[in-house]
Amino acid sequence: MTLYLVLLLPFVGALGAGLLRATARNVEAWLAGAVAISCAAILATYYPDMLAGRVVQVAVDWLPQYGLTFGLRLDGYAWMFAMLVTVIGALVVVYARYYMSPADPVPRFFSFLLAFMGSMLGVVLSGNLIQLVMFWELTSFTSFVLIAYWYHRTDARAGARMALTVTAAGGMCLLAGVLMMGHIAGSYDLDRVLAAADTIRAHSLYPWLLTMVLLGAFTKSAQFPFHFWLPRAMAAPTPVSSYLHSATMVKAGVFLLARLWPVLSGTDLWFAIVCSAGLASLLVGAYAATFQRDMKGVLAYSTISHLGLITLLLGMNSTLALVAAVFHMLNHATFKASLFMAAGIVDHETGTRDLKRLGGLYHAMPITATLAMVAAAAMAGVPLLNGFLSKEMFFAETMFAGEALWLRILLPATAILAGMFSVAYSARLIRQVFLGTAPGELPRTPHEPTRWMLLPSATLVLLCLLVGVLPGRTIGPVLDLATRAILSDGRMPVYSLKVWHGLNMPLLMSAAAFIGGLAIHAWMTHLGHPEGVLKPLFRRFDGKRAFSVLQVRLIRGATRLVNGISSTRLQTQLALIVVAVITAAAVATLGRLNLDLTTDLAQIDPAFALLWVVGGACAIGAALQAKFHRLAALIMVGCAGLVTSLTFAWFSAPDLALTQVSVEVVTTVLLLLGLRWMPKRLAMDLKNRDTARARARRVRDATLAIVAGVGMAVLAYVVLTQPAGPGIRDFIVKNALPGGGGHNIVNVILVDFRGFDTFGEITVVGIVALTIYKLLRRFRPAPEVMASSGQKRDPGRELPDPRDAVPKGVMLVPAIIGRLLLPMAGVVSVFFLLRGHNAPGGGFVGGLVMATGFIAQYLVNGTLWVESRLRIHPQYWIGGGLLCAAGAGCLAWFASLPYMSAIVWEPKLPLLGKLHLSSVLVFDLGVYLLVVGTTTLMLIALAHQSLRSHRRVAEAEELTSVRMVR
Amino acid sequence: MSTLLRHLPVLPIVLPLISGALLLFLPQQRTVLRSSIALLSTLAQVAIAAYLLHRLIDPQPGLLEHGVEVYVLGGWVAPYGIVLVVDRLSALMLALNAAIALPVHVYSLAHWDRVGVHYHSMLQFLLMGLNGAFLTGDLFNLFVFFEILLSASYGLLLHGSNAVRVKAGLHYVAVNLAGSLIFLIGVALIYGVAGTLNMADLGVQWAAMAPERRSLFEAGVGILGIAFLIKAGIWPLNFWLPKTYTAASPPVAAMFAIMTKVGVYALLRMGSLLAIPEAPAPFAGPWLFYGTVATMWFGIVGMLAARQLTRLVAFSVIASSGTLLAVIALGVTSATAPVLLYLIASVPAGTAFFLIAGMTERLRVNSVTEETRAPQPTTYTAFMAGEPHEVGDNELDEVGVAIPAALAFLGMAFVSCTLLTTGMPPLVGFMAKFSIISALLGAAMDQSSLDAWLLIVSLLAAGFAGLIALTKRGMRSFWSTGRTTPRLRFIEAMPVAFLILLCVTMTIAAGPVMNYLDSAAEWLHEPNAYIHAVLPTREVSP
Amino acid sequence: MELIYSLAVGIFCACGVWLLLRPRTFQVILGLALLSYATNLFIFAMGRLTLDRPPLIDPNVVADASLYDDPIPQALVLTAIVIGFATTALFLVMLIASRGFTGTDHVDGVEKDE
Amino acid sequence: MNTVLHAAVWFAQLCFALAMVNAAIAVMRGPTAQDRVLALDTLYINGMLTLLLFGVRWASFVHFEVAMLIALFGFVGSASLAMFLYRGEVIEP
Amino acid sequence: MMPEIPAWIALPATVLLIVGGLLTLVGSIGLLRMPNFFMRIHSVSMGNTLGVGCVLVASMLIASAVAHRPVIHELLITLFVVFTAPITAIVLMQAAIRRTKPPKQ
Amino acid sequence: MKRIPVLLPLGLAVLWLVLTESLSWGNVALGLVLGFGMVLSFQNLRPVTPRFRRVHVGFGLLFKVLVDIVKSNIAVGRIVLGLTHGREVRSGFLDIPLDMRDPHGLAVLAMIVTATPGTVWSGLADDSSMLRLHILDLQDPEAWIRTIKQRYERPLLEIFE
Ligand code: NA
Ligand code: NA
Repeated sequence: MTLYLVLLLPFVGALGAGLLRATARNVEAWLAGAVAISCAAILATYYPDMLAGRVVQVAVDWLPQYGLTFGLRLDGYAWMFAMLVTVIGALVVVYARYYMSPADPVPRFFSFLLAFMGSMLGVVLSGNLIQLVMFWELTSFTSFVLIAYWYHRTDARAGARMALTVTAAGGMCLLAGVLMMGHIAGSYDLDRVLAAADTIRAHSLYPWLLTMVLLGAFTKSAQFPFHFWLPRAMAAPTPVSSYLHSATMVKAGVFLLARLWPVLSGTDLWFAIVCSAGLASLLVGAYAATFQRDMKGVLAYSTISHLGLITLLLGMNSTLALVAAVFHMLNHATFKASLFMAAGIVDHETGTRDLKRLGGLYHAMPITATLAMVAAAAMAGVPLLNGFLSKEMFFAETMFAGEALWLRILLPATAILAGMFSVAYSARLIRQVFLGTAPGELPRTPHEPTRWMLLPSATLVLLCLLVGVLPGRTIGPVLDLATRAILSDGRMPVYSLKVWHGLNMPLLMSAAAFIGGLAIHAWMTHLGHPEGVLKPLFRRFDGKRAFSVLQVRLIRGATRLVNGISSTRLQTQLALIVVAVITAAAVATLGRLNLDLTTDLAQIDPAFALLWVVGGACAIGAALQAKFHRLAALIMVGCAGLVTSLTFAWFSAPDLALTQVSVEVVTTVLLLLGLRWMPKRLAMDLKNRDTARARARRVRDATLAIVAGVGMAVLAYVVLTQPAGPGIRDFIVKNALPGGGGHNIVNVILVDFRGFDTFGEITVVGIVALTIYKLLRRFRPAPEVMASSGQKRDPGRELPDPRDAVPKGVMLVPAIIGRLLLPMAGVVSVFFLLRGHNAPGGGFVGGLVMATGFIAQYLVNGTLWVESRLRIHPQYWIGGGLLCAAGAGCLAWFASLPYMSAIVWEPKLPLLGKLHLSSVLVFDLGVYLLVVGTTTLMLIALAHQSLRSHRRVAEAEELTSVRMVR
Repeated sequence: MSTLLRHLPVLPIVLPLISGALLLFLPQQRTVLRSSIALLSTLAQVAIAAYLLHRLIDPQPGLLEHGVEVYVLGGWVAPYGIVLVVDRLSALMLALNAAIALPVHVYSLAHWDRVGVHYHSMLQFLLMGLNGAFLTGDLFNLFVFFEILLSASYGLLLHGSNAVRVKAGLHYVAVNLAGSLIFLIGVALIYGVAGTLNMADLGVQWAAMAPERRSLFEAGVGILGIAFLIKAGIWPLNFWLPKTYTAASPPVAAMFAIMTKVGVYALLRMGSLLAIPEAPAPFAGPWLFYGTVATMWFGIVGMLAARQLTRLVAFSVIASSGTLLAVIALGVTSATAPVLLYLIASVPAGTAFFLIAGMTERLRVNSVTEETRAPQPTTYTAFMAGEPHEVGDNELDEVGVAIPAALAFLGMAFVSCTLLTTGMPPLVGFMAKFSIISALLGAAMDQSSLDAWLLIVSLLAAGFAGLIALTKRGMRSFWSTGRTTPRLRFIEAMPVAFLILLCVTMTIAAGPVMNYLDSAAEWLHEPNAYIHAVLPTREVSP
Repeated sequence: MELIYSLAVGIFCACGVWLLLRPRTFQVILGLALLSYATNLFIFAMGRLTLDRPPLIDPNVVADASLYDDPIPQALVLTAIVIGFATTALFLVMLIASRGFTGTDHVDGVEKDE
Repeated sequence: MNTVLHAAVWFAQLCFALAMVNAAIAVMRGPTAQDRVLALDTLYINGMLTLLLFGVRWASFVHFEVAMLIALFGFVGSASLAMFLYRGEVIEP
Repeated sequence: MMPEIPAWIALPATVLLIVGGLLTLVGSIGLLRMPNFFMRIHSVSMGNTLGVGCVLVASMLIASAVAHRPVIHELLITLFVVFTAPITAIVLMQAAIRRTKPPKQ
Repeated sequence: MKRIPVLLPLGLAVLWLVLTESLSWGNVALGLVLGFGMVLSFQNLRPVTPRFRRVHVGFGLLFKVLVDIVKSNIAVGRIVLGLTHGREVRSGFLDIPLDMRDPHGLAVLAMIVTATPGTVWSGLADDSSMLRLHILDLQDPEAWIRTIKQRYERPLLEIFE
């Protein structure tokens, strides 16, 4: 279980570091360092297990249904990599403590660094491939925030984003590949996948999954053609570069290739893809590194090149090459991290990393220079340093990689060429920075940094030396256990780690590379370090540029696409909805319905036909007039509503007719109240009416309308001429009186069988009324409408004084009669409310009648007059109605019945006889109250706008003038 | 207490109604009292939903016969009356609703509840509508609850009305009114053919329906499906969605994150009940699948094109709807549980994202344009009880403690939401996406279904595109130079933290969560138990 | 009668759809009104058409479904009418508010060519 | 006797239907807005009469309430239209 | 379905229905035939008054015969029509006057 | 101190009884409660209440109005159908000076005028001293003025003032 600590500590540390104060630089560093060293120490305790070839595994179920466990799996290879991550991590922490400026917010830095360390350890130690992918993506995110640490810099932001985009995309591909692999293997468990290697290679999807996995690995390891993000990531603080972009994160790709080597390698496809990518990266990286001006640029490209070398080795399908690859992973980590640290020191001390501005630093900082020289030598492959050993193994492998002749020539030749460039850029780096003299003033006067800053670099250089001189004693066992862990038993190759193998072909190749490299360097010095001659060619295939162009195009294209496939027009949206509905209905019914029109014609009642001549004419008239003659259209819609309610009455639905009529009246008033605020529209402004587009749109809409109408008519007719099935109506009809206690079945349904619908329906009405009120409170009428209020139309007319008992003149008689109507409406409304259960009526109609009574008062008396004499608090009516209805439902609880069960109470009173009280009546009362409240609220709040305009005429005129000025 | 327990299923509907109605009696000036009542109601809903969910995690045999609890409203058994049905899916949706309602509610207490009147009532009514839509077992009653939640959403959308909100609101209302009419036509046609409205009974009737009536029924179901799809935001019926969500005030938009999922829920429920072997469910079909994949892509492309964080999140809501529907439409049974996980991961993420967007908007220098400025409210003293003036969108009162690490918190929250929305590791969004793809791979590889491959590719691409879009937007919000240090109140930060913690919890407890979802999915694909529980008196065809 | 009734539904629906697709807010609201009439008539039609059989129980006659018009669609229509009324009111207020804010009665809040 | 009565009902119904057609034509034709309002009012009255006829025709008086409601509040629609024409406001301040 | 109505009720009812129908029809014809609004409003009130009255009396007769008791609630309709008709008529007339002759300055 | 109205509540109670068609004690009580309840709750909206003096005059008036309605219906019907024997119909406005000031009396006059086809109420002076009617067949203005004043205004004055 202690193994979990290795993973847990960095994340806990990250959290702790994040919470510390911004000035706590030392505490932060101590914390981070302690975490790294503790992890390394814990790992070290497993060394005996590793030597014995044991695999330490811990796992808990996470999403067992989908084969996801959270587990750690420590074998030799993972151990080696984890040690690399933690040890270099510790060194980087020490280095960073002195590198970071006091102005930098260090908590963020160390927090992210530790989180990255944890993620990287997660990748390395995952025993489940899905879990591995999770940590893989986490390294992308943590590296993203680390690169963008100085986010105020444009290059940092852009570099971070590019890195994230490329590596996260790779991660997606990796996920896809891993999923396929897991599906074939039947598990995502690494051991099971390794065991199913043959099945996977034989599966028809192998090319696909291989491609996906390789995309993941290549993007992470910055392999050609995805290498471009790495140089841009150099905008990160140097400790980050030295840790992530040389030693650890970029290694994740090659780590994975080696990890899955037994599963995926061994095929021609593997050889072709991996070797080409490796070879291309090797050459491109080495060549580009030679012509960089930035120190970190040189290192970045050289990293690409060295990772290419590792990839190439992994692609060779040979176990010996695998050993060389693993060996070079370690070697590259040590010398490259050390070189980055040196670059950081130079930058830190001089204020620049530009090779053209630097020079002669050996005098100012001899220790730094020495360390850098040794590390660079290791990078160039100078004997007695670790780089030499692995490179020699590489040269040896190139000769036996392929059977084909061209391969046996091409590979060694390219290896030598790459080796030459490698020597050249190493030499150039040292020479340009530390030797000679500086061409001009440096931003800062350089001197040796503190010992603590040199210590990490020195440690790494020491390691280079030790390994280079005594490979068998130092790195030998580790390399052995790591490779053994990768390969299954019995495939372990025979190799020897010695400095001197005798005068053989690899040594000659090394020598050739060395001499060639120095020659290139000399030639370049002679030319004054030109830009790469191949640079124009490169620009063509420049991934970096392609990336940014792609990104811009992507956004632009997306915007264009979204605008193209969506619309801001309501009409388009509604037309699409209509089309969708028509299509849905047509798909189901076309050719499957039988229409029989003949039987019906005989029984047509001429009066009904005439009624619908009226209805149809009014509807069509409304459709044609709604634009220019709104009032006429409104009247016609009112007629259509009347015809509808007569139709309901005709076909045995008195309740519907009643409701429709009362709603119709209120709706007419409502729409009229709104009409006042609409702009005047004259038939003359026809400017766009007859353009071709407008005509086409009208044709389209007319077609849609006709198709929809015909469709609906057909559906209605087919249903009408089919006999009704039994359904639930029998039960309802039979139980309405005995069970529901009412003669009016519709009302029994409304308040009892389906009372919950009514309950919801009144809530809707209440909500809408409150919404209308909300909206009207903030109403802003258009200025010109304000100006054209009724008062303006009738100059000289004074508004009636609210204190007058009766209005003068014309409105006298309407007022007198109208006022009498209110108590009458009250009585009629109670009548409807109380009888609803047994005859047409009910709370809704009753409420509407009462509300219409109120509205009639406003109509004949004016707002001010009514409100000076009567306070209606509609929200109390609404609230009361809702509570009443809800409470009626709750009454059933006291009788231990479900909500909304009807409860009847029949007390006997003297004189009056038996009273019939029922929770249903209370419910209907709630409906009544609510309808009164909502209807008055809607209409009166709307009517109040005239009051507002009346009050604010002056304000509006001012506003108009302001608008005109603008 | 035992009485209340027996009536538990109806409480998520009645409770918010009663509290919302009670609030109408309290003057707007009693801010504290009003907020307390509303908050109590929301908390109670959380408790009820949690209890209902808890009961179904491991149902005791006595209490819930088949893991389905039926509440017979008014004592009229189905199919004659309306019943509420608590099964694993509806309990899950209830809990999800409560889980986002609480943080949204708390968030709005900081400022937004005073931007217009009747905010708390509206929110309670919205919750009532949502809860009802998830609970009801009756098709027409579903319509009614849709109307409740829609009308409450109109009110909330127009909360603190200004030109932008009114303009967007007009389209939103128009589209939804059309949608409601379509819903009605569909329900009517279904009733006209089947003679019943209970959803379980419809399943029974559909299974036994005479062939000559099938086409009409299918037409009804198809029309109904369009209504659901409009709500779910399927392309090309969703052009209203981005502008609506962008215009709404942040807590309202946050609440809207679940509204599209109501449409998805309805489709899932109806699809489950109407899926019989004799005839293919009318909801399924290749056109639906391609439409939903198009929706996914529309959402993705929209995310890339969006210039505003809220708009981007709105498109991500579309993408998530598309994802859900696409997986459902593909009809891979084993993917149902994962897609439910995706649902419960994406909704809190969307909610949190809208809340964060509300806070990051403040990072930018406040620019009040004519469009976004609200006119001065009037009071109707003569006719309404007196109400105080509302505060504007941008009038933050400076009372309250600004937390120091505001930017860091917002950044972390943003990253978490990005991970959740895009399905990147390590949060539950990834687990959902991974398990969906894992299930789809089965279909893709074993049945060599091209559609499944298409969906897998779309899912991966969606995550990636979302990442690109969100990184761009996040960098602009957090790493731009022209921003002010935000004032962030604890009461605003807490809800976001709660939502993210919820997702983290789900991530850690993915196994148990998936167990629950697995059983929910199993019940969904085996609707006979549901039908048996709802219709004790009816014979169910085997 | 069924034929006339169906035609009626169709005409209302067609006029409603036509108006719904028009660019002016007032046209749209009238379209919605006509469409809701069409919808209500359509729902009502699902109970089939009967003359002189209002669903009011005569206690002297044994209750039998064939004696009465199907009451369920009637109840549904009632709910639909009420909700339709409320939403029409809301849409009306929305459109005058939109007109107030934008200065135009175009549904998109800006004058576009139609 | 019922036959005669039925014929009368049928005749009256036709008359009212024709009257409604006339009113509808007037609504369409106008020419002025007040003409349309007047026609709407007529239509309402004729509708009310038709409803009363249903009562006679089927000897069932369930439609009486609808007719009564039209009688009581049918005027509100046309009156508010008239107010709108008269003052430009349906409800004055 | 209608039970058998005694002739002494059916006969007057028949006459009233025919007269009422004709009056209303004639009134509505006036709506189309009269040359201006001020004349149309008179013709329409034919249906509003005597037309309604005839049908109401007929309805009362039949209802009373069917229910075997005097049914008088049709009187309420008369009451309401008489009450409310002036409101519309007065306001509409004012509107017409204003809209026909522009008000003098 | 306002006096409690009696007549209107009673009238409303009657309205209730006619509506419900039941004369049980309970219903009568309910009708009375409703009548008084409604009138009292909306009392403020009816600041002017009528004072009835000689109600019985009303019956005579009612009879006269009924006769006039039938007569004028016939007259207007002829005009509509063009059965005027070639006589040209001249319609026009007619101003009638009024003695009645009581608003309720004027309201009843308006009802009568509206109920009889051929006359429409077209205006009232601010001080109610002059009534303007529109008359369909304005042959003899003096006769019209006489009819209105004698047949209708006088009985109304008797009832209301
Ligand atoms: Na029917
Ligand atoms: Na008259």
